[in-house]
Amino acid sequence: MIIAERKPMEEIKELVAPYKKVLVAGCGTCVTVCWAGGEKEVAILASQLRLARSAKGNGIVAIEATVERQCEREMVAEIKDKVAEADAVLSLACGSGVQTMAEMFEDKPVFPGVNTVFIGMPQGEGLWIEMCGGCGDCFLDRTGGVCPIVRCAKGLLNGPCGGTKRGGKCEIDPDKDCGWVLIYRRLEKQGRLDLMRNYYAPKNYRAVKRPGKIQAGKA
Amino acid sequence: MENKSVLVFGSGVSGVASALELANAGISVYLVEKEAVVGGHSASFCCKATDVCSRCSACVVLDKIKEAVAHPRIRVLTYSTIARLTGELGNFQVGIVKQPHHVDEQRCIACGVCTEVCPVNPKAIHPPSAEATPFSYVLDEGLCLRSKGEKCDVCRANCPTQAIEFALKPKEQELNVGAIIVATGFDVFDARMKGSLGYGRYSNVLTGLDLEQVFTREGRLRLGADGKEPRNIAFVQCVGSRDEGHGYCSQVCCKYAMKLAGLIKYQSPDTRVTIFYIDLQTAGKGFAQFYEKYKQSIRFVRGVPVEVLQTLPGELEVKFEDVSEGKVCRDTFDLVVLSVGISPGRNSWDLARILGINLTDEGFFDVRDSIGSNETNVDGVFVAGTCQGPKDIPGSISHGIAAASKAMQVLGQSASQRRGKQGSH
Amino acid sequence: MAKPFRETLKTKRFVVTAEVGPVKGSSVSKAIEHIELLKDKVDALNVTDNQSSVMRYPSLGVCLLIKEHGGEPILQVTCRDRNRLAIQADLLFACSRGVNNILCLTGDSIDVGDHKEAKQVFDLDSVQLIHLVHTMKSGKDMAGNELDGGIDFCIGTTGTPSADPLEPQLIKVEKKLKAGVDFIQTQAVYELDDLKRFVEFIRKRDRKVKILGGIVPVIGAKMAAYMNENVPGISIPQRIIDELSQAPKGTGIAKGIEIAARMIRQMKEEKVCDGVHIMFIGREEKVPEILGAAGLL
Amino acid sequence: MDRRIGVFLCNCGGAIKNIDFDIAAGKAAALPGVASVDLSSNLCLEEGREKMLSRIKEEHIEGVVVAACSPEFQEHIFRGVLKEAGLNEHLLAMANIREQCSWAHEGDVTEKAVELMEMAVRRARSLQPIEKKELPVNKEVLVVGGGFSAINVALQLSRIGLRTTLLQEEALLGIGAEESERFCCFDTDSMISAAEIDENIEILTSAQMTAVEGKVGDFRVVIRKGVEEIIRKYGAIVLAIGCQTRLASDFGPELRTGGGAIAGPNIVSQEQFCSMLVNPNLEKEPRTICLMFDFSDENSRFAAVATLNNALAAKKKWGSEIYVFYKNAKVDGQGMERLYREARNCGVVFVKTDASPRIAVENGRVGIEARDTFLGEDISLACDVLVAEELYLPGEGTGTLNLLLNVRRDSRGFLQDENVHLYPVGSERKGILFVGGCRGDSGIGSVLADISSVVMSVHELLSAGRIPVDVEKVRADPQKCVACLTCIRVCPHGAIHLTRTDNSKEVAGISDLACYACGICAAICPAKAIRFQGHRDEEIVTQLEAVGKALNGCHVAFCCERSAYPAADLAGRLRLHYPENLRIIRVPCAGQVDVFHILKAFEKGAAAVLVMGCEEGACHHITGNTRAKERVKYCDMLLKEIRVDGRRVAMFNLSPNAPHKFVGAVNEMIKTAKEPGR
Repeated sequence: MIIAERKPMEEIKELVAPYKKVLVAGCGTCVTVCWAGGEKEVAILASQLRLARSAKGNGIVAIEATVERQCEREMVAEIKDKVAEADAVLSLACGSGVQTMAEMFEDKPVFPGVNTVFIGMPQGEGLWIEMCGGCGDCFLDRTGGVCPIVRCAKGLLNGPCGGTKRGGKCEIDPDKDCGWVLIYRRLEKQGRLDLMRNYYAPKNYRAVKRPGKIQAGKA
Repeated sequence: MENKSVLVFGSGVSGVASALELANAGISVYLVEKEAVVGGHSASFCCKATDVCSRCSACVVLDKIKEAVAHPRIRVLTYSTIARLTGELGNFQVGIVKQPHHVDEQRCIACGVCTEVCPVNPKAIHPPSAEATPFSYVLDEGLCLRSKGEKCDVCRANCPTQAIEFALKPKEQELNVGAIIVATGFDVFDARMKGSLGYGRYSNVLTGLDLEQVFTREGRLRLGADGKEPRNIAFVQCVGSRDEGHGYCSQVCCKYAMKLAGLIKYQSPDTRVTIFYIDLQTAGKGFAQFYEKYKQSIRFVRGVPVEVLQTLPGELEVKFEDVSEGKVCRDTFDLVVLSVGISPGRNSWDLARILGINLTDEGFFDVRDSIGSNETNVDGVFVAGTCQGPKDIPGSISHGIAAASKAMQVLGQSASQRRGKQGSH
Repeated sequence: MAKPFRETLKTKRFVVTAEVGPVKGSSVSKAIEHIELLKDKVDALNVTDNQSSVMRYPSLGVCLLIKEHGGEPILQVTCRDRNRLAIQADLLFACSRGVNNILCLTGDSIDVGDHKEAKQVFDLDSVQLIHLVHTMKSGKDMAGNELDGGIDFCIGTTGTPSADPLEPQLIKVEKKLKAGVDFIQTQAVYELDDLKRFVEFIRKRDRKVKILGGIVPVIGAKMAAYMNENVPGISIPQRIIDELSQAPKGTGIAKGIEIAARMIRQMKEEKVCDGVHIMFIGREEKVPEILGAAGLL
Repeated sequence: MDRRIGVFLCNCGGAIKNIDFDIAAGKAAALPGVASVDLSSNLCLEEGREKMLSRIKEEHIEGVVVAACSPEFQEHIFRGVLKEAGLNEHLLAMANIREQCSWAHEGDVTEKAVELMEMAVRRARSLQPIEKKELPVNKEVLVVGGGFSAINVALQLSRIGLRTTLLQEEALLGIGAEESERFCCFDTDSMISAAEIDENIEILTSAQMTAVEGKVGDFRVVIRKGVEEIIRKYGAIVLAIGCQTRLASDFGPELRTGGGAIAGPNIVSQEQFCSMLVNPNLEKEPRTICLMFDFSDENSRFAAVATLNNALAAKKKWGSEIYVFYKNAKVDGQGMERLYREARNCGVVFVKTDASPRIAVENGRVGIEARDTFLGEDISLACDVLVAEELYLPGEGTGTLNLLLNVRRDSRGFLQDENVHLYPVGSERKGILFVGGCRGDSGIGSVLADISSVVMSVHELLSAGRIPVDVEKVRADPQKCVACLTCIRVCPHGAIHLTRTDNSKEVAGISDLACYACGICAAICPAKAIRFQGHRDEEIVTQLEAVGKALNGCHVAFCCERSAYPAADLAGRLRLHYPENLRIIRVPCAGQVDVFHILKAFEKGAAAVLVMGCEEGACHHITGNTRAKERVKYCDMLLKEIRVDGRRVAMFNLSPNAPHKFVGAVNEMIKTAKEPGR
């Protein structure tokens, strides 16, 4: 799932500063699940904008709408009337949602209200961790299903750096697990530590040629 | 028709707990209370939370009372006592005497008109305490002009709901019930009996219960007309517990004293608090953390004071033997709180006679089988709460529920047995 | 001229290297001062590569200065700032200018440095880097193209005896050994037992590789606590922090030096390892004091 | 929808003098949707209610507003009137114009009363009916444990006709029962055999629970017995796994051999001492015995009970010289002081000492040194047997069980959170109950009461075979639910599970049986998919629309109905005054207050918003108040980042009997908050 987090308020305020009517557009899929851009966040942000602007004597009409998937043209089309009403759109969807919106309403300024941060998994209530970097060359078969590319702070392929501390925490953040310790423990549990002893040659970092594009095989 | 209703005598927290459980289980309950209000002692206890709940359970009592009085299967009879008992398990006839009182709690809407129009001062008719349930006005006969032979009728005439009545006699009624739960609670030990501790002589010697009420009334430890806050306080444990006349620990005093002390320290951290004790009772769920938190900021002295004397106005000298130091010491305080214990109810003896149940040497109701059970020597008569022995609020609630459980079980059995008997005839 | 480090490693002597941290700026006089001070007192000077992810004068630049002043440089190469193209190019250059020793490192994370928003590269990791050096030695680049003139380095790498947990770290060290290294210098060691365990592990797998114990003197209890929190790969035991905090005010440096010297002496006397590597960045001028106290002058 | 609203105003016998009821009635009549306004002076009395009933019928009223005293007291009565009139009882909104208006302020408060009525009218217009229904429940009970409390619960449940399964990990029933036998004179053997022949009791030994799904009335339990896996269904689960004892850590390793056993015959555990006491073939009776308690754990009653009983028994049996070392005599249990006195009278010597005694084994005897607090002297003696201090700890399986069942433990690791509202035997999940030593060592008297409490609770839940519920009072709209699992993770009562809709989409399913209607889930749902009838966004926002219209600036307090709301009522009764421009919105739990509701209040002109819930650690929904606190903190951050200076949001914790705290909090907030521009 795609994880995002709301942009700093200062930035958002500046983005919409010139506009009187702004559509705050949420997305009902990934960003709802990660508490960044679902209907609740739309309501909160819209409310905040109204409060901020009325305090400045520069009222704003914040229209609220949430579509099921903002990266689908057909679904975005459902709110086209609300878009038409607005001077600008503040999208709380991931980057692809924002771009879908922008592409469909070319004459409207569409701004991102969130930063799309990673592909991740919930680790508890309100807590998500990065799981996948979309590198196009999956390595998980060799690491017991723990991705060293994103779960190691340095993306190392041949084992941990020297910074592992406090029973397996990363050198950059005592709250984060060292990815390679996770890999070690998983492989140890499975009796497959040999995989970790193998040498892995430098990775193909160009497995996805930017801009990425794939065509599914015809059914 | 089987008689499935149960009479619960005493509406303190254990009685209320019994009544609620029975009612929730589909059994009709008469909740009989000799006083004007439901709830007993614990209904007037203050909240002792500091930055966190100190688990005194005072709020639980209010919850239960609220639920009970609103329960469709519970009939509350205030000002009432048991006068007679005949019959047997499954079919008791209980004679209830309702003492005359002048404000009908069913009709009083607490509008306050009566107090407004009452010509005497202080007013002879006044609101009950704020947390009272039912919230019905109270006429103080001693102050009322009618007690002086005058024919005042102002409040009755002005009452918008005709709730006031003067010419009242005790009313007697007979209730037919299947079982009886006695939950008459305790009396607070009368601290005047320990004359040397100065209670009743000095205005700044209070009991723990007095202190509870100060907090309930004021929200803070404010004393006297000027609302002064004491700065140096002593708590004296085991007043009316674990002594010659009381061969038991009251179980609640160490905890309420420490919790009140904690509350005082929380509200005014500079106030000094000393607790004089014999043995600290710190066992019990949820208390360990509290004790850990306050054991540094409260001064604990092993040894119970023998004498409290006023040296200067407002200043009390406490003479005690500090056991750990092995010497007699004196210290001065501006407030001494006596942690009075739980004594058997004054009326227990009479009630025991009426119901035919036994008392222990200490004067609590005796039970069969084992420590802490509910069954008395009379089938179908159960005891709940502190009338059986000292208990804290959760303990009283649990004991009350247990009594309900036992009553329900025997009612079910006696009904099926009777059915069985009828079948064999 | 200094003895080539590779030759030094072949002797049975207790090897001593010291770290030289490049300056922030283009003025190299201070670096030259340090080089002059140390070049004859130690077997090689080890030059950090944007150490702690703080941008500085390049490692390669200082290595050339060392060469110019008659010292023996060890070029540190991290994987953090350069992709495989840049690293290969640098190696060619270093080799052509007579820098013959290389220390292959992963590199600290960007997050600990002074350019926290920079893109960190890590196109290669340290094991791959060692393999790369061997590949280029054979006359080919990574893509398999022929080189007009290959490279030859005495190769070193690092290991962390105090990593917690240690096992994954040891697996990595094993991979480095397999890739082929001439020496291993450890991260700062404060517990001799940690080092012994580490050396024993290596010796079981490689009898020839030289092991240099890492020495980072700590000069105060506060600094120790700070390092424990913030410096990757370092964990200073409470025992040493206590010792430091008991030192009278103003004697912190002396105490730190004393502790470091004691450690070195122990390593040497108990033959725990083949030498030491002293990292006293920012206080390079104090290194001779340590050497003196440790009896290495 | 235009619902005909009937407004019933009551002047409480004419005693509410600071409201002009004619003006109030007139303004109420002009409110949209209001079909009739009636003024009464005794609405809560029978005659008042009868009049209300006939007016509802006459005027074809579809929603009712009562503006009178606090809903805390009379709401259920008025709901009854609606029911009698054939209306859904939930279509009632109350305006508390007595306790929280007339009595709380001085001077004329007509304007405020009108505003409170408008809030209520708006709410009444948007309320939706809630149906009642009875849901069937499984009547069988699973009792986990095979000791004294477990067997007793099973026997008592059998007596009221409920079938139980006794599930025990040990191979034999009654292990752990000796524990109680040791302190009291229960006949455990007959108890066990009674259980064995009871046809309502199924006994599964050497078995353990490995998975639990479902909710009260319908738990699905996976039991493993050997290699066999049994799947069973139960209506309720009772945990009675007891506690375990360990020697205090003071008994250092030099005195212990492997596995915690004691070196030599000199130092024994209470259990070993017990078997010495009952051993008819004991080689040599110990002449001097020392026992100790209350050093390593000062929170244990069981330790005191065991020590005193055993000391007394040994004195009586062998006449030995007996010394008991202790810090504080834990006598706050039934019969404990008597036991303590009896032991003393029999000649057991009690040595009170503040520090743990020093112990050394020499020449086959145990030496003990301690400072006697009373004598002020160091004493030193040697004994034949030392009974080591024991600690009472959570039973072995506690950690697994609490995870398996999704219930909390207390700060010492025993089952059951320390929240007083769960006492005596409840958990935060309906249908899961705790009894006996697994709750903590409370003493045998209370264990007995707790056993009966459990039986009563189970009876109330299951005996009827069905439980009345409010149908879908809280419901996740399957169309809007994105199955993010947030609600499932936050529900303090374990009432929400993933379920499949008819078209097989996975969504959150809220069990009407297990739900306590606290609203914590509704407040956090990122998709706004959870609708909590009576507290939906619409119902709250519409009330906020009316706030502060008549007055110059206002403040909103979201008050938990379990604490702050009754505290506000009490403040009214005590005539403790606070500013008139406070508007109270009654919520079921502080955890129901949504960030969005708070922001909305500010949008509608509030300068201060107070969220008021129970004291920390005393939330009826366990985490509601701490969540509220977090949310308020978040909200404060949201306000700060848009720099609307002066407006303030804060969380307050108080109990229902803390009116002074309520007034203090309100005054403090209102003093410091100001709306910009006013």
